[in-house]
Amino acid sequence: MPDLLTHIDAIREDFPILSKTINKYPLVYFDNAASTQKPKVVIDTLSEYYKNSYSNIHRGVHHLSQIGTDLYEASRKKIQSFIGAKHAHEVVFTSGTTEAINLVAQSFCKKYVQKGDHIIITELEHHSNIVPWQMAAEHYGAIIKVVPIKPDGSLHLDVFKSLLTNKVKIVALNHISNTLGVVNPIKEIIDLSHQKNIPVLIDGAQAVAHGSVDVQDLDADFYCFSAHKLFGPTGVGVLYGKEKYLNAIPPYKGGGDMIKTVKFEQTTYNDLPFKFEAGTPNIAGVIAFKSAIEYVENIGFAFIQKQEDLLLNYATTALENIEGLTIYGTAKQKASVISFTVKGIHPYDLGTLLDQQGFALRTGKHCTEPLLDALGVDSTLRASFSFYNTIDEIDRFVTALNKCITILA
Amino acid sequence: MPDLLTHIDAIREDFPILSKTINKYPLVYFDNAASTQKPKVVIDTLSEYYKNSYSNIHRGVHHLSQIGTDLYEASRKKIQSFIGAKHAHEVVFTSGTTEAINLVAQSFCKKYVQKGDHIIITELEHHSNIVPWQMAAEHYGAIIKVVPIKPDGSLHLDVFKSLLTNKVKIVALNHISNTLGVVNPIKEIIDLSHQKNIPVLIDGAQAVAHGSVDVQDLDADFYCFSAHKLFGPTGVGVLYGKEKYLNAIPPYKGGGDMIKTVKFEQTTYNDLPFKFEAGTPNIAGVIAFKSAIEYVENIGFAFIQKQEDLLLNYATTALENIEGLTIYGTAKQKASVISFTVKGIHPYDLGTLLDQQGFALRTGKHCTEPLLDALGVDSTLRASFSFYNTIDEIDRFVTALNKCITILA
Amino acid sequence: MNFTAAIQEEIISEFELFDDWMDKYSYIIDLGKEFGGMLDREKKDHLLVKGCQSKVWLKSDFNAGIMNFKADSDAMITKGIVALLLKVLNQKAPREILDADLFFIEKIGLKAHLSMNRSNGLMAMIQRIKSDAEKHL
Amino acid sequence: MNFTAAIQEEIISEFELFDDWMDKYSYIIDLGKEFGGMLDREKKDHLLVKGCQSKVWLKSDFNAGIMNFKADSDAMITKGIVALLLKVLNQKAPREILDADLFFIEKIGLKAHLSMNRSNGLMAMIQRIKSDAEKHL
Ligand SMILES: Cc1ncc(COP(=O)(O)O)c(C=O)c1O
Ligand SMILES: Cc1ncc(COP(=O)(O)O)c(C=O)c1O
Repeated sequence: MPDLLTHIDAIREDFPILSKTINKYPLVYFDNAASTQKPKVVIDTLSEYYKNSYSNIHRGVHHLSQIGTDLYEASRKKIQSFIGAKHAHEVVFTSGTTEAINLVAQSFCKKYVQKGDHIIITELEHHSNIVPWQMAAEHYGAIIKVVPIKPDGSLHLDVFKSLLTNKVKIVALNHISNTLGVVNPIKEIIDLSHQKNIPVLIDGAQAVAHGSVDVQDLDADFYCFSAHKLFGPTGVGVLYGKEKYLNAIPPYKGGGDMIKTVKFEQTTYNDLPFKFEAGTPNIAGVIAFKSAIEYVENIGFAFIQKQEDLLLNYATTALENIEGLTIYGTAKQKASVISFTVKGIHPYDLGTLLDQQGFALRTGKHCTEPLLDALGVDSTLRASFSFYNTIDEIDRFVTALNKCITILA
Repeated sequence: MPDLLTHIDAIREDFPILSKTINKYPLVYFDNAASTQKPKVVIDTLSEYYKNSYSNIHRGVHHLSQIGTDLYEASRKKIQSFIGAKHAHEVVFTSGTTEAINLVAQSFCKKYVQKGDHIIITELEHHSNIVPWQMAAEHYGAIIKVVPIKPDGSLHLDVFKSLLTNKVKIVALNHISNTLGVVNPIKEIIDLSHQKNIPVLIDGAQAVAHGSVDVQDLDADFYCFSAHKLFGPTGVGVLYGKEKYLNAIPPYKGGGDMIKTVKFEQTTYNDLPFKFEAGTPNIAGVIAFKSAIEYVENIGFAFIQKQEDLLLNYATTALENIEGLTIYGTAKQKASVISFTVKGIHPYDLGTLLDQQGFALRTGKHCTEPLLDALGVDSTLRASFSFYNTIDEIDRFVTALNKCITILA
Repeated sequence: MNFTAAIQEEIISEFELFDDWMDKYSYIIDLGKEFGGMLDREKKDHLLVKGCQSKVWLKSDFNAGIMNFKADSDAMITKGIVALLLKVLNQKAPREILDADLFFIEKIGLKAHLSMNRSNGLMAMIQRIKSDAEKHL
Repeated sequence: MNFTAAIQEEIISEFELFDDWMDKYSYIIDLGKEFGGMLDREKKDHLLVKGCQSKVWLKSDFNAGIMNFKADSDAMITKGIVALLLKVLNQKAPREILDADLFFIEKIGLKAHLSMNRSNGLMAMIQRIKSDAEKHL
């Protein structure tokens, strides 16, 4: 596949960090599920904006403020088209997926959830899609119901169906599991929920970098993701919400920009999306996020998926050949994430030694403690690939891993 | 003052944007109260971090993650020393002042405020220090009491004292008014409140760029500010809180990093400061904020205050000479902010024409609608200076303003 | 060329006389000063156009197939812009208003200087004029 | 030179034999493998040291003026590091433990490679050893 490889070399040059060395070894960055690296164009957009056009936005008549507002709103429009939202004002900027989910957990529950109501989540969830619901459930007296997984990491849809009673007020689950890479049948889950008029929040943190998402086609009621996992800057996230829900639920934070008029007696809130964007937003971050999405669009999801599938399959086969190695999450639909352990060796030891040789991967619970409890494992190693990773990196990884196992065994 | 002037020229070179032109006129940036410009060192820190060392932090064993964590935590320590906090873990990173105030309004009220309790704010507050309290008051059934201002923009301390009953659970006010520049006697207000064991939140958004703040000396219970008003990046803010209060109040957002263990039955929260930092933070922004503070420390508040006082006094005298011009906020203690109107002319018209000549200043209500109502004015122009502004800019501004008045009269 | 297009061409050629933006603004301000506006008691809150930093009141009425607009603003530049807009769109049939392509905004440079963001409300005024017209199709 | 300093110098000279980090780690791993550790039933939850990614149990006891530590970890590298720390700090008087300046950490390069952040818990272990000692001053 010389074509693909040449292309990858060119792509890797767009990411300055990929040519760095760690402990004298070339960096092999396999921690993409935690956060992705940034192409030069994103970094440059940030710098250029601060150098040439920075100011606060929205409220200023002056030139810089208007440029900034236009750029900021252009980012919103870009995201609208990226996820196929009907309206730009259904795109709310937050500081990340975590804040987006907290916003919905607090505001939706305040409006719709009463004592004894149910909230459905799954065993696969990231802490950011568990704890906000626990906090809201505690406050409003709701009960959290959990959809368990099968041994291969896929969801027990039968149990889901049986949990879907008319006590349920909202269903919240991830699109792709950050720990196992398993892709959930969210369209089916949304359909089933909508048959009972129950809205669904999708935690798309892991999904948006791997394939195109169409929130209207999915008919998702809320869809959340973070810029930093999509080649964009830190401190930016998106809450997509259907207009009818965003209009219905109360604001989450109060402050500048989210109001129409403020009186001590009575304050009226602003229209969407501003109602949910209190205070000075992460202006530069939001503006640079647009460059990240444009970069991804240029690469194209067709290429991205082909490359990631290649890496996933190649790595899976190679790792399965290692004695004592267990891969967690073997469902058919998988993104390029591999969680594994090696018998008798603590993942922390492997991670530490691999780090010495330049391999950045994650060890631990990956913010999914209940999932690891369900799998009956204390901690795993997780290698997660992006389109800029290569077969050669995987080869070197497998060699290094074997060496570490020998040292530790 | 040739010395001071040479120094300013050198300083201005640190800020790339200050040499830009707007509509063929040199940019004169007088919108520093809305947001400050960024020195090159801050922009470079951002780029360099993304280019050389980026990854997610806190949970990784790998090298990049450890570097990032160290840099992130070094920022926290820098802020600790910058504001004189006793412990680094009393410094919580947020997305801005607005989020910091919302955090306290929600979490403090959840713990301490009951139906019929009072919350004291002032007529001088920014919407970000009004609306969060209104939202929390509504939720918990509390009553908001407002300290009025005198005609010069200073607070009616007698009224404050009379409002300070034992129904009051918290006092929240700004250190410096963003609209008038008036410096509030916060030390006295904190003392009076503490005599009745009432904690005080200070909205320091406007204060931190103008002079050194020592939260222990002030004995503030909470102190909030934003990086973007202190020459740092957007999307970063700080909540300082006394350990005892931060330990006592519940977390605001749930998610990754803010927990110790997550079980579906029972989740235990992490220690300070992580308990309040759910999800991936604005890693690059926080790291670059340290560069901003170091830059300010190098310039030194002695110089900054001297320069800003010079600009404020010079501009005040020059503007007072313009017929029909009224300055709002004439209290003795003032930061370098001037709000004014010109008789018979709408501020929007003046702002628009001034913008045509390269002057960036703000018109409108400055997110302080109740204050403008109290002053009996619909909107003002606001010029706000930073240490990089010059006497020459003010001269040109006054000339341009006179020209605009002639056109509009 | 239809009627609204003709008026727009006229406006464009008037603006071509100015090479300096201050002159264009002086001209807009003069238009504002000359524009009739509304009586104070006519300036009802429900007539306010949202999204403008200055106050803009816009009142419409429909008579004999024709839309009739009255407007005012507390800011002179805004008032001048309203005057320009109404030069083109006042006293027209609803269909004509809805179909009008307001190319003069770009041509005279208003678009670059008064971008679509919330502070000036140019877009909001146009939308209000068009949505008022739509009710009488 | 006091006693803890002498042990540290010894450790430093052992590490000087290795020029490659993998060798240093192999050595630490060997230390871990050789280290006695604790019986499973001794590994009580309340003995866990917070802030380590791997589990570390640390039990102390005070007898005849001397602190006695037992420790274990489920990760071998962590166990090796605990072994190193206890080489220096075990069987000492509380005062000596509290006063110990652990310069070997920097010298053998552990500090750069095991920085003070939450993932490895080196700091947490030291703090726990010192705070246990402090109780018996
Ligand atoms: C006094 C005051 N408080 C709060 C804020 C809100 O700060 P931010 O928008 O950065 O959250 C500002 C700035 O707009 C301010 O000037
Ligand atoms: C599935 C999933 N949900 C939520 C999150 C939280 O995202 P963030 O930390 O950017 O708020 C993550 C990433 O850590 C994730 O992988």
